[in-house]
Amino acid sequence: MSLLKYTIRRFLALIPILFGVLLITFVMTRALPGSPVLSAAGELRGESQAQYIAKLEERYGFNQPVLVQFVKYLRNLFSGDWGESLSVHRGATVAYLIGKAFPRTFEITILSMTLATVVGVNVGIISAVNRNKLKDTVIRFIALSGVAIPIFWLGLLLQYIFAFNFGWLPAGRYFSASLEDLEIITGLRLLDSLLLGKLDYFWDTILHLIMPVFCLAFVFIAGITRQTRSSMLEVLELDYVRTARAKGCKERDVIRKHAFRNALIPTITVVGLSFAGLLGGAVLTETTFTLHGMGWLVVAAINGVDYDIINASVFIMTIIFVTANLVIDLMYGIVDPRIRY
Amino acid sequence: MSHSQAVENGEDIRLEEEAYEGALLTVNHLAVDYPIYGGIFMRRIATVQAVRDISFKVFPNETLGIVGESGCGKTTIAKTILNLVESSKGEIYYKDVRIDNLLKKNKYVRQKVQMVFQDPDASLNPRKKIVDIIGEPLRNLRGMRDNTLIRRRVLNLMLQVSLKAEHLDRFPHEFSGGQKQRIVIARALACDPDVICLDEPTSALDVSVQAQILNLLQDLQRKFHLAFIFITHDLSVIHHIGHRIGVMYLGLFVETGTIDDIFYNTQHPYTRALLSARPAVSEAEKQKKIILEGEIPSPSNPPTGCSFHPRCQEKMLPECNKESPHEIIISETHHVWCWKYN
Amino acid sequence: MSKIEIKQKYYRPEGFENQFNEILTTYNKFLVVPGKKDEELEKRDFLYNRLKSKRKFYTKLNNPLTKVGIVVVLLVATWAFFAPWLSPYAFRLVAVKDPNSADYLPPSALHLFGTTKFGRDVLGRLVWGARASLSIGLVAIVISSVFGVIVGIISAYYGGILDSIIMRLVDIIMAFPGLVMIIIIVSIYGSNMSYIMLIYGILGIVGYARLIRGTALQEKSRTYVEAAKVSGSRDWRIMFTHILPNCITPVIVAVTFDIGGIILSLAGLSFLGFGDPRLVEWGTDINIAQRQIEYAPWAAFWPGFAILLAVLGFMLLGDGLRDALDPRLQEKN
Amino acid sequence: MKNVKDMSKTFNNLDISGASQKMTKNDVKPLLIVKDLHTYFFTQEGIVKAVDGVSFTINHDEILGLVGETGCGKSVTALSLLKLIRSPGEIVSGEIFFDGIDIVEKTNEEMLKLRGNIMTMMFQDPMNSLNPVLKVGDQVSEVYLLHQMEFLKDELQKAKEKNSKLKENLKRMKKELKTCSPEGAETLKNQINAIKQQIKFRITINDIARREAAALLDRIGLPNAETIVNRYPHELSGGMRQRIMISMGLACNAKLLICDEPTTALDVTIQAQILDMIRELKRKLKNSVLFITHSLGVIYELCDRVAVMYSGNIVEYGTVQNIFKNPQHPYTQGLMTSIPRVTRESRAQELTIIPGMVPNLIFPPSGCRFHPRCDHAMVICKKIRPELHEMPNKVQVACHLFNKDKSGEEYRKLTEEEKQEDVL
Repeated sequence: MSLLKYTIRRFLALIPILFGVLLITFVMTRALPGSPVLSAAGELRGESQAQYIAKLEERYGFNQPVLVQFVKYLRNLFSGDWGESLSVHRGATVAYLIGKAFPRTFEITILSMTLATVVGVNVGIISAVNRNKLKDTVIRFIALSGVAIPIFWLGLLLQYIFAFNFGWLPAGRYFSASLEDLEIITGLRLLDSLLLGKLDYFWDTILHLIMPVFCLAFVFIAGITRQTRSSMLEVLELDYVRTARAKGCKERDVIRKHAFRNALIPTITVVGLSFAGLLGGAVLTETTFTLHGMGWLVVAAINGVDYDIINASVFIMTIIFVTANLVIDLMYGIVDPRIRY
Repeated sequence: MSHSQAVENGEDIRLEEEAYEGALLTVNHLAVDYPIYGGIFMRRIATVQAVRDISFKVFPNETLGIVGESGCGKTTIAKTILNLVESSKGEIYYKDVRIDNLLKKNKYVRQKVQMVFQDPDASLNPRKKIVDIIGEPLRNLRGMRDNTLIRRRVLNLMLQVSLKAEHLDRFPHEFSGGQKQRIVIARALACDPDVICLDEPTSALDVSVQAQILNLLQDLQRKFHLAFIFITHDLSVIHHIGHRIGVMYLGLFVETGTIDDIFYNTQHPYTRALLSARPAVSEAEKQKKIILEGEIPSPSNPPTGCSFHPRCQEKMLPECNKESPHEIIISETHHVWCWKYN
Repeated sequence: MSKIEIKQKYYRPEGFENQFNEILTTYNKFLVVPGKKDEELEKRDFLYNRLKSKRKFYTKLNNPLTKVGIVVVLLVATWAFFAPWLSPYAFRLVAVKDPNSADYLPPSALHLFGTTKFGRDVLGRLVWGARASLSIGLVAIVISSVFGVIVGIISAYYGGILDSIIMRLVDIIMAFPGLVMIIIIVSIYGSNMSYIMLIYGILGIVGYARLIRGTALQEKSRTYVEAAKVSGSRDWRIMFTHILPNCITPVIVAVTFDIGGIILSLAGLSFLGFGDPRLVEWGTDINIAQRQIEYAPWAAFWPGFAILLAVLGFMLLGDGLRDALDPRLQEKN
Repeated sequence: MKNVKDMSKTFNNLDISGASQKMTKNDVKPLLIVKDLHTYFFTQEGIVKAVDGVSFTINHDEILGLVGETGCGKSVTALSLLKLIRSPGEIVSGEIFFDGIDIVEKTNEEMLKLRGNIMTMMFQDPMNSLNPVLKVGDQVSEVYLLHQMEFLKDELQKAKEKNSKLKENLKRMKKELKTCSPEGAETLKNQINAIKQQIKFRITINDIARREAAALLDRIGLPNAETIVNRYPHELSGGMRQRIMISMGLACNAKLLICDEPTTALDVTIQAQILDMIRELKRKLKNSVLFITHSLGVIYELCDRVAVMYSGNIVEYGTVQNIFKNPQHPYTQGLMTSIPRVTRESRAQELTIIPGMVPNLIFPPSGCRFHPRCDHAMVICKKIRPELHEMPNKVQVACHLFNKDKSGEEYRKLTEEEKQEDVL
């Protein structure tokens, strides 16, 4: 089957998944205790509050059956209207809020995943080649600690050491309060500041990003290292590696040319899924460093029972996840010619 | 030894049955297709015709050899007889009972038709003890529940295939290839079968072990009047153990006959090539090599006409690549499918 | 050949009867009775075992990292089990409010690791906290592995429409962002300990179902399954006595890893403030102490360290188990 | 045949011509001498004595067969020759001289230059032995890149010169085009287009290597070699893959080709093709082959001499004709009689078998390793390991049966119980 047909088939298979996710999220949000309009009622008390709430519920259609609301929501969703925030940032549209939060998440994700992939793959290979030696044991131990460490705790430790104790780095947020007024071009602060040529903004953002990026990268380096190591070990035992040695290949070439590409396949999965997971928002890291990205947004929305934000962001996270899966499968085909669609 | 005593010792309990003279197993025009799925909606886009049209009979005390190269459908025949694969056409009879879609339900037929698989390593569950492996058919098909009785019967079977008593409680990985194959044979014998399909039982074994197994099989056949369907690609083995042979190519017989017919009165060009390609071990057996060009075509897209014609070195007739050849009867036992003899 | 001749040959193969009786009268009478053993046989077995080295599995586990893992897991389990004896303060004092002490005291002889909010002893909470983490982790893992294995094997064995439906459901649940989903559910049902156990357990089923389905599909195509069919085994028997034991190894490894994973995820949940507030739990401690990190770092440091230790223990153990159980690595050497 | 000519031509510049071959012919020294090789594997269960005192030689222009059952140490012997034994395995003692080079003393760096160049090895399973993610052409050309760099550089230089000449031509023609008449312009344009197609934008050494690889595959008789170099291994059939493995061995025209069961995974007809090909190539190239197999038939058809291995030792060693006509060692005799023969007379006879099974290599039987399965086992067999003795028909046999003086308690026949004493 051709690549195109395969992709189409996979996209068709996505429809029921996305629909299912939307439906489940929608029903679950409606089951959340409390009402988004409660906070909107603000200072009002007693009779007037009840009246006001009823009025709002009437306006947003919350008094209708869930399924009717769902159909209405679906219609709006596909016509581009993602709804508006009721409690997190009252009055703002969901599209605006996500448009503001997503680039931030994206920026951190790109930085930390690049770092994690480069370091993880290389360290994994080193570990596999020196199997069961001291180097390998140390790497394995560090990698396992990376998987086992609570990321928020690591963040707090770093904050305590570098921000409070030494005062070298800012403790949280994206930028210093004085440098907030950056024009938005792409939404990625690092890129924007470079495009505008404002190096002080650029440097400021970098300082703010060092700790969260390191935190995330540390955790993902661990995963990638472990996967690379184990698949590399497996590949190094295979017959064609022996053939390569019999040909007279140097050990370095055996690893780089013959073993590495074959060992890459399981690593792609780990990298891809971590990437997708991060794009959906690193809830814990963003909370620790008070970075207002996707993860922070969705938690705030759940706390504030903000229906539309929850729905939209879960929907986006799901789309990212399934697309990443699809891309991973397509990547397999590029790396491994045996896979044909 | 009385009946009850026999049962106690876990001996064969089939005392009152008559010896059967007719064909134990009859296969008529068997065809097996494997579907290939594809396209956007994963619909059936093609079929692999593993077996296209095969008919044969097996009698007691007899070994029928099915010979062919990999991918010609020989294993599929055995699996279809055992109902591990569904047939798309044709009938299979055990004695006069039609069994091609019955086997799953009928315990009796399962007892009577058994199978030995190619790779003894893979056909033993690595997590089970030998006593449980050989006792499995006894539990399932004979309904035996008493552990002591089962162990006794299993011990009996193991002695039949020259395994020792202390092997009862060991796991398969503790045995050598030959011993594993003996275990598999003992399992097949557990319920006194009439017919055993042997799917390349010796191809995974060394020469000296192969000889042990072949002798064992011959002994067992003599002892229990078994009928064997012996599937192999090794002509010397089938020459030694077989009585009748069918040579297969791409899901069809190209030549059937007795050992004498096939080996010393070869008719079909493919059989001739197969015979000559077999490496000889003495001057007496050495033949002029016929080196066939190319490889076996894919069974999902067999050549038109005689499926052997693209590699045939004797093709002479225009029909060869147009129509598949008819069955030509050379003698009562010797049949060949080739346009040369039309 | 007359029928009588055939019968004679058939039922009394030459030499066999004698051979059989002889063996029966010597030591084999013990063999046919399950569980009994003969002295001479045992001698032979001993010689035999000298060859195959039964200790293989244990020697595989004999790796420094794995040993550390085992020790840590035992340590945490001891804390959890003997918490009332090991904790310097009673549950009431560390769970609610210690009237004799002040908030955020630095480490001292009285409070080895200092105190946290409401004057509660950090060390005491550390010891008691192991209970919550371990019990939630264990219960959840039992739920998810048992049901996951059943669902996965059925799905793999029967295939077809049933498999498609199950796998689509799995896809949907897998596609959800995990932590967000748990937070939403916790918000709906309230953060009760038993609910949290159930949520983790049920969501985990999906992963195990997929894991075991993968290996079961491979095992299903192995010859011994066909051999079992030929031996007349029914479907359920093939699934649970033939296929299951052969694909349980990755589940054992995954269980070890996942206990660690659940403890970690639970800590994250409590850190975000969605944990059970009545529970003494490490994540909650960090949540409480994070605002005081600048002034009382010990209050956040120790619970985090405990999480790291417990999770790392399970991960090290899982890693060691995987090396020891992985057949691909085992066949080499 | 055109192919033959081509081959000898190209191999001339690879320094293996008929002339140099003749010179070595006069030299009676064998190509490979293996003396008392011991290769052990130090595993957790114990020391696996996979190869325990193996000696043999391979002459120039000869095929030596190494035959034995599974686990008798054939493959380990072959891997030892290339020093490809990996941890926990180790060559414990012994000497390997290849063309005067002491292999055992060589460091790994030095071995890199020998492997794939003057001695090469092909493995049993061609599916797993070829890298699935690299194109066939890349895998074959890698051998050139590793060992024939000088040759490739020369070729590259030539190709570049040709390219620049073509470019000059093109420039000249373009100039002419401006001045010439309309009729002539038409033909000139065609010529220019033709040249344009020949000019390569950039020629790298990889291109040259790939071109050589395609040429090699073509010589070996693979149809459509040009397209096959751009295929992946999984797209080829088993026979083709095995041919590609052979071609990798021939790329540098190695003096010694070690074939580790190359036909075991193949069908009989394909096996016949491959054997035919090895025979042909050997005839043309006059290199030596160490052919490892468990099939006596293949040995008989292909080899000049044969060494029969049993449990890490060579038990019989001599020319194929002599050994197959008159096997001396009880094990070889047993092997010979356990093969079913295809003759009318042999059908009626039952196969004589070797009882028992191959011993465990961690605790091998004392003395002669075959004694527990041997019909002629004597007391001495249990105590002393027999050395290879030259027999009257030039066959070397390791067996106490052929000792001159066979009197005394030492030569009493063993009973069954005594034989099985230390066997588990």
